[in-house]
Amino acid sequence: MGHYEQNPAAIKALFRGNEVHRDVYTDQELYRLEMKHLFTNAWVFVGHESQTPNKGDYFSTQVGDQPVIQVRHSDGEVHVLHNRCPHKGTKIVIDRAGNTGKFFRCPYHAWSFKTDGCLLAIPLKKGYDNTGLENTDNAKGMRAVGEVKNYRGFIFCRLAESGISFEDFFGGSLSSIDNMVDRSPAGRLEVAGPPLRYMHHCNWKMLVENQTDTCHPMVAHESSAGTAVKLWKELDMPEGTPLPAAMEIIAPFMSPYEFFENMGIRTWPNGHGHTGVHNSIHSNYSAIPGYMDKLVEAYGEEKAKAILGESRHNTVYFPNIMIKGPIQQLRVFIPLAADKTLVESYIYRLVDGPEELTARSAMYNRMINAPSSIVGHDDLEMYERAQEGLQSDGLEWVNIQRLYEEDEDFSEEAIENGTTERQMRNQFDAWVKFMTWDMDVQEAAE
Amino acid sequence: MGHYEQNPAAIKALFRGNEVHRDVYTDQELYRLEMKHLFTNAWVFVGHESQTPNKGDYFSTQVGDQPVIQVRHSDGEVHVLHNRCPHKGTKIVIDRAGNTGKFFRCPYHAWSFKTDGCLLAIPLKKGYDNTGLENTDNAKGMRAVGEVKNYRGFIFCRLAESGISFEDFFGGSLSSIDNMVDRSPAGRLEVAGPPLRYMHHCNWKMLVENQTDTCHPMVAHESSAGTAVKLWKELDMPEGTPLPAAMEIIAPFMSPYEFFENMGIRTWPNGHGHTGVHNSIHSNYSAIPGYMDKLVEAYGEEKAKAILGESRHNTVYFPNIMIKGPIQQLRVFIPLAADKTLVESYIYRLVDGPEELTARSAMYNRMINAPSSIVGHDDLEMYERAQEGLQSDGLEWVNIQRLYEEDEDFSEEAIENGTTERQMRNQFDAWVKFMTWDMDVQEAAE
Amino acid sequence: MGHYEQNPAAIKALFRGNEVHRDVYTDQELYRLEMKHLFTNAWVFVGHESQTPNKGDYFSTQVGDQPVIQVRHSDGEVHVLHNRCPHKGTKIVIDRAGNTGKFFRCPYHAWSFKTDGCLLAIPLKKGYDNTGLENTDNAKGMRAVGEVKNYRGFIFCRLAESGISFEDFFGGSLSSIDNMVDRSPAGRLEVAGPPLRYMHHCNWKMLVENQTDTCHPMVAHESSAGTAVKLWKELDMPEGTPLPAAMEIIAPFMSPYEFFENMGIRTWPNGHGHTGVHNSIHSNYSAIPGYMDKLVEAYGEEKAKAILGESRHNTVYFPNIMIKGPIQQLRVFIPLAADKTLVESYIYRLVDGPEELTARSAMYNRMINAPSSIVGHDDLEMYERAQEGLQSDGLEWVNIQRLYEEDEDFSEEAIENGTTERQMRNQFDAWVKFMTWDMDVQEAAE
Amino acid sequence: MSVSRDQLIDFIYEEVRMLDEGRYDEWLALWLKGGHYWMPLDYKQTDPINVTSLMYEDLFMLKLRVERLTGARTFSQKPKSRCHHVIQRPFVDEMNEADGTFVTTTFMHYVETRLDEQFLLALTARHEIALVDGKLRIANKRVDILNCDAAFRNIQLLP
Amino acid sequence: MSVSRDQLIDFIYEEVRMLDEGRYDEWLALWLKGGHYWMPLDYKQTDPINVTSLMYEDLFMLKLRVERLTGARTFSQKPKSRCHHVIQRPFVDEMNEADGTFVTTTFMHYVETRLDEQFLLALTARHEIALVDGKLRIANKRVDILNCDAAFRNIQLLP
Amino acid sequence: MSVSRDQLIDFIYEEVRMLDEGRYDEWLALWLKGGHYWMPLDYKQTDPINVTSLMYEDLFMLKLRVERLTGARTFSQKPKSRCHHVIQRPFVDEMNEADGTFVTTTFMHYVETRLDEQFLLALTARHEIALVDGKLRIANKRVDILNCDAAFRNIQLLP
Ligand code: FES
Ligand code: FES
Ligand code: FES
Ligand SMILES: [Fe+3]
Ligand SMILES: [Fe+3]
Ligand SMILES: [Fe+3]
Repeated sequence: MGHYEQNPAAIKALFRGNEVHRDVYTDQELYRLEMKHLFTNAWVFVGHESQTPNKGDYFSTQVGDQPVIQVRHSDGEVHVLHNRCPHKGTKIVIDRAGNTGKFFRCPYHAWSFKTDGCLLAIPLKKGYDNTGLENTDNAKGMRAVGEVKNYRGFIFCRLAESGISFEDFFGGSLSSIDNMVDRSPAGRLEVAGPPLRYMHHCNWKMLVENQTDTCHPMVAHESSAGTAVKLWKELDMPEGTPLPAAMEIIAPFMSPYEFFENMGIRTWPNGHGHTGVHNSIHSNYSAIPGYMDKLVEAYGEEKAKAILGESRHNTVYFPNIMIKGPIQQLRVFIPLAADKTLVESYIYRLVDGPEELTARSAMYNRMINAPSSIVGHDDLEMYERAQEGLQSDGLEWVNIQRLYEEDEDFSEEAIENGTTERQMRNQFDAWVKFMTWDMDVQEAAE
Repeated sequence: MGHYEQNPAAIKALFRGNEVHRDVYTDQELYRLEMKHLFTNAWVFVGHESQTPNKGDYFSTQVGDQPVIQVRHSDGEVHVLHNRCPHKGTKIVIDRAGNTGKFFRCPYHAWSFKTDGCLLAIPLKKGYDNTGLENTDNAKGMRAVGEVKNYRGFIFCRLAESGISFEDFFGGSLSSIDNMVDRSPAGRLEVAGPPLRYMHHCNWKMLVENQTDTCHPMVAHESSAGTAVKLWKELDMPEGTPLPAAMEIIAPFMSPYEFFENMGIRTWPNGHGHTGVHNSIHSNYSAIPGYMDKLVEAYGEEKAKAILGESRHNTVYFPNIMIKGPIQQLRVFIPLAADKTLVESYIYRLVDGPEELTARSAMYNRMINAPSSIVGHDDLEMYERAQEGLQSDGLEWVNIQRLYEEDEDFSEEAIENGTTERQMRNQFDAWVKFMTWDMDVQEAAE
Repeated sequence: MGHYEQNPAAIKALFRGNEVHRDVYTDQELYRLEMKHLFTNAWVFVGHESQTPNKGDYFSTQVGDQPVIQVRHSDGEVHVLHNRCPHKGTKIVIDRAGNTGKFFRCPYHAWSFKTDGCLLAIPLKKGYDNTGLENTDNAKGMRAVGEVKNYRGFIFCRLAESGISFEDFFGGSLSSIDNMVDRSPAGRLEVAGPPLRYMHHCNWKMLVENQTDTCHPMVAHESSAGTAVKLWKELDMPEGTPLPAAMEIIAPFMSPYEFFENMGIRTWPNGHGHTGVHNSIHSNYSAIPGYMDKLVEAYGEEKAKAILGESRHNTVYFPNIMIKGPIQQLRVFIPLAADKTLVESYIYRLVDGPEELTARSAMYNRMINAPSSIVGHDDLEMYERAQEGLQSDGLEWVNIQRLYEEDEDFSEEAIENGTTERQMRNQFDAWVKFMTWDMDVQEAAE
Repeated sequence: MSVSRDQLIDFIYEEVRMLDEGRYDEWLALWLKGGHYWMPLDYKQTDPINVTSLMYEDLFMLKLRVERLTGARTFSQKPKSRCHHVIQRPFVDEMNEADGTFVTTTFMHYVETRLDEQFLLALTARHEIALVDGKLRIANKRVDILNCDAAFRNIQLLP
Repeated sequence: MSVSRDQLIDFIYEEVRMLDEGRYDEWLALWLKGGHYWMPLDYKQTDPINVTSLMYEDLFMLKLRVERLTGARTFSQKPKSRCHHVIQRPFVDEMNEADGTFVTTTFMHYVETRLDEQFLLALTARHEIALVDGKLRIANKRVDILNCDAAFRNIQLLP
Repeated sequence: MSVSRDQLIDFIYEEVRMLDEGRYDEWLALWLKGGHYWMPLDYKQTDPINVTSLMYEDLFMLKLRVERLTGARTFSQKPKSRCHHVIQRPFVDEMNEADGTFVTTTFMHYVETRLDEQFLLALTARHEIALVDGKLRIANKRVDILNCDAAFRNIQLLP
């Protein structure tokens, strides 16, 4: 494979429908192009509004490799600003969260900015008289990202000034967020504590693909889930003893292939999709007394039943997050390099919902997604072994062909057997689309 | 921005007079070109002769990214040699300083060299009879740098065989070194102990620019200097209690903008310049009893007064050192990568001067420039935040426009308001000049 | 020096017969090309068959930068497979050694493979019906390397599908392996314990060249060997006291130049060669009672004498191993980067030989080649000083001219004075040959 | 029967040694039913239940964790990890002779290694100890990692 | 009143704990006026005055250092650093019962962390302790960093 | 004359201090003839003779090692390395009053530095100690590095 910059043809050649070239996981130039094109033209998750509930509250994070600040402006709206002082580039804040009051103040020379980024003041301003500062972008203040959308509390942004709209980008996939939020009788979520932060020495896409990889749990997680089932058996509890919460969570990982086949997988255009169309490993969690009543009260019986009727497993929002509606979890796969990915796993509280559900989410999060999780250990092991194995020139193509069909059309929503790798193919279809989104344009321009 | 090798036009385009493109701080290719062109064609500081007082004394350091040895040759002169054995490249010495006696001896195969680099002997020399070794550069010994200048004890060198002369390069800026050395009644300085070694994950130019950045102390250092002033007030000492030395040093950092405006800034051609033309934060240090008398004795009253009349703050010698005459300090900003800079901070003793001044220099050095300094902490914080912030594509230009004027002419010495960023612009004018110094030539040659 | 990819002329220009350009040691692009061309087209050492004695035994290592598995197949033969799952690239095993039973099973989705790499089974195989999986290389299983040769227990492989034959590549140099193995009355060796693993921040070729660098021991190792001799003298033992084993090993490092000149050096085509043609630092080890008798018994007197008559010092098998016949040691110089090399030092037991010889090998290994060895310390010091020194632009060529002659012909075996650097030149002759082996071809193809 | 400060200190030294030497059965036997091994995710975290922790495990989960380490298909433990503690002398913060409960605080370093990788964690462990049938037992154990909110790769054994 | 070896040892353990738990007022209260916290720059440095040190601070400077840590505009401490010591049992090198002065030497590791970065320093601390009004106090403290002449980034808290 | 647990523990603290302070003559004087300093290459290695170790040195080799450090042409020690231990309180595993032999186990961290580089090793040291002429002496010392099978660069002083 040659070099990819300004070479859409070479990028398109990396995905052949049934397989993908290993360079997409190992090539650092492709990583940089992902940041410059894919993460600039797609809608990317920033944070949850409950992380910045009050005016002046900020939360610093990154979109792709771009440092940004999510901040609650004086008008009550959530804004997303580039975390870069227009004077000499100093990051305005680096703590993960805080409250900046009515304005940001750069610590280096005290230029200050309203919480929407507009320049507020420059000390000894007269030093710029007749210098033409007013004609520079620097004088405009902290630049905002291209576009921001607050969808039911979840903040997304598009870095590019113009491009695809939020609605066109996500389309029907928003139903998963809806279901997660609807599980709150108040129709609102609140973040519950800080996220787990789990470092992986592998490419970010391996983690995203794993979210709909239904053929690995019973294999990769046999040592944790399988041993749990065995130990529980050995305890030989009396008939009908209710499973402890931990067992409710971990036991389903050992479900047979048939179970996962029947779960079903749905794909949406632009790389989104989810497992657990019909049921999932989250389907059989014990009910929390009184919760259903609250929902009925809030939504009426039919809708309440419909809400809990859904037990979608993992919904991937392309490019780099996954949510679990039934346990109000969101995981962000932050790309740091071709071979380095930081995973942050958040949980949310159902406003007016039972605290028992928050406790379940917290237990799930630490049991399955912590750096100290006996389940996570084997996932990381697989990713990092693959990152190293892909260095092999013995075979340069990664196979994503399970239940593959000729000329698959990803522009239409589809529901398939729960073990298909179609969603991985769907992601690469979108990957090519947004990687080359403005390349052709730029090419033409030259 | 494209690629810069052999592309003088692209390099010139990085500096627009009032702003500079962030690539100069973040691009690793530009770093390599700085080493190959700027640090090769400019005169760069090596060390002080008192670090190698006796014949055979050596001091190993680097000029740009080139490992060199400063050594006192048998003729009493200080030589600067490439630290590279002509046989197989082994570094001849790697300890920071020592005495090698009459000759260097490579530890690998014992080739030996006079302290001016000339080949002295090769064991079992007959093994090279009729091999043509004598026709190779290797047989010449350890190569010396292009040119060396010992200016009043300070050793500078130009790596390139030919180029601008020492006098043309520094011109009037040498007056700052003169003033620092003249403060010794004997007209000589001696290094006082080893330097502080402070690692910064930022570009070297950020540190150099900071040396004449007079709008940051009262902001960035409020937590140290401001708190010091507050605590001292709280002690509520009787009227006229003399400030302790520590307060004399730190309190002036909180001076108002007017103070820094009135200090004045002077720029010289080729990127040199200094703050504190009329007075500075060093102006009000208490006098040391008997010191003035000694100076008068040595220089006569008029010159003595003139010497102490100067209280220049920071003098930048482009590309990468700064000196403080009034406290005999020199700081080297050693570029290790586009985003990595090692700062070494030396202090000097005034030969025949009062030891109290050495103590003051030592106190200043540890209070302000140590990795454990509460002042240094905030400077490093700014630099490293900027290095990260410049990754932002939201704004690609760094502003250096304070008191900027159209068509500034840096070929003439100038004195301006102490808060101007002209000296930063002066540095980039010189940066372009020496970055492209031999590119055009080479281009032509092709 | 420009860029080297697909540029055989530039690569040939790096070696001038009497000197070599420093880029061969410092340039990361050249490192990658070494992996892609040199280590792909040459025969490279993998391991010893005794590391995988039983069916299903495996040993994971790397050939160049390619992860491979040495495994004993059910047919009793040793196979070498790419350590890469054909599904998604997961490394099949990462522990250094083990037994996999009758088949390998990938831990991610349980694809399984016979121990010769052939695909055995895929869970839920029907998911691939009519997908065309059977037409992909992935469906073939774990790919084997191009060719494997088990020479008297030592496993070598060529990654490339076709190319030079084992016999043509090694030719007469195999006599050194023969002599090492013949020292076992049974004509067999067995690995004795795990290897030393010693990390060097230098280029791998520096270590290979050092193996026949006979002008460095008395210089670089004076502090260890010289001090040992001195301390032993000071003990002032009675006349004729036998040297302790440690002294037998270390004292000869201080032998005079004449000794090494008379040792002699032999070179073979394709970069192989050895020191100690006539005698060596291993010649005067004390005899082990009864050992000679066993050899006579096994081989007859004449051959037995001939076997022990040889005391070859270091035999280099190009590109990256060295063996010492008299003490059954093998060292692999594993290239990890242009400036990073891992050295693994193995020792072997003589089947049916005296355990005293194994003890001697173990003592030699830890005394001379351990990270904690006082001899190794000075070697690593030289390599790493050279890696840094070669950054100097003062002189770009490394000299390998000792006893050089015009128009040397490396296609013929030759024996010369033991201090010649001819073997280093021989290595670079082969380096150019295999670096450009398929470049020209590819070039033509374009 | 009364318990001395030194006995409590020795108890901690012994407990940690069991972990480093992989004597997990002995170690599990030190625990009282109902005890939890808590490793907070947040600095000075107070709630183990309704926000995420790195670990908050009862005896069943601890047994599972230990049992898994020796499994034939425990892929992340092929090859196995090793761990090592260096602990400062424990502080005995509370001694309630009456009800035989005690609290100690121990500053320690934990090193875990696998293949060519090794990492170090700076830990502060708080042990709740109880005297039961004349034996000292672990009622609860809280292990705070100094940089608990930093990003970690796998932490596979017991810090 | 006499002071035992164990009391001196306990004193050091307690002093270090104050630093790790940020109990700076208590810690400052341990110091005698005129005392200096000295962190040499050079290996086996003998002169704290006329050559550079990393730190050589009297009580005023130590107060300033501590006060600054909590300031609203202490940018290098937004977010805050944390530190942690693991110390080997102190050696009591001198016990001058007569004038109530004592010297201890303590080998220790210091870990400081902020955001995702953490570093470790190998330290040897020499305490000059005096018994004043029945209380042990710090007369002087010298902290030698093993690689004191190496290049460091910020060292923000008290090793 | 009998030996107490505390005397054995103090003996180990003192021995390690000698290494860090470079008091090699004193240190060598602690050794009994015939003793070996063994640093295994393999995890739980049992044979020091017929497989490779990192070190297995008698007094002659140890003297050589120490003597070399001060040589004028010891290039890998120009400049010199420095080392530093932080050890956990030793465990006294065996006390054979009768024949005056003792065994201790000590968990420790070893830091070695040179120029701007520094590394840390997690060690477990096993001392065989004998009481000879009323003095405690080292009969044998085994030092296991936690990641003994990892790739190391130079380890130049005595862990
Ligand atoms: S860099 Fe932000 S105000 Fe100057
Ligand atoms: S490398 Fe210096 S003498 Fe050979
Ligand atoms: S990656 Fe190996 S079976 Fe899927
Ligand atoms: Fe998984
Ligand atoms: Fe500053
Ligand atoms: Fe050698």
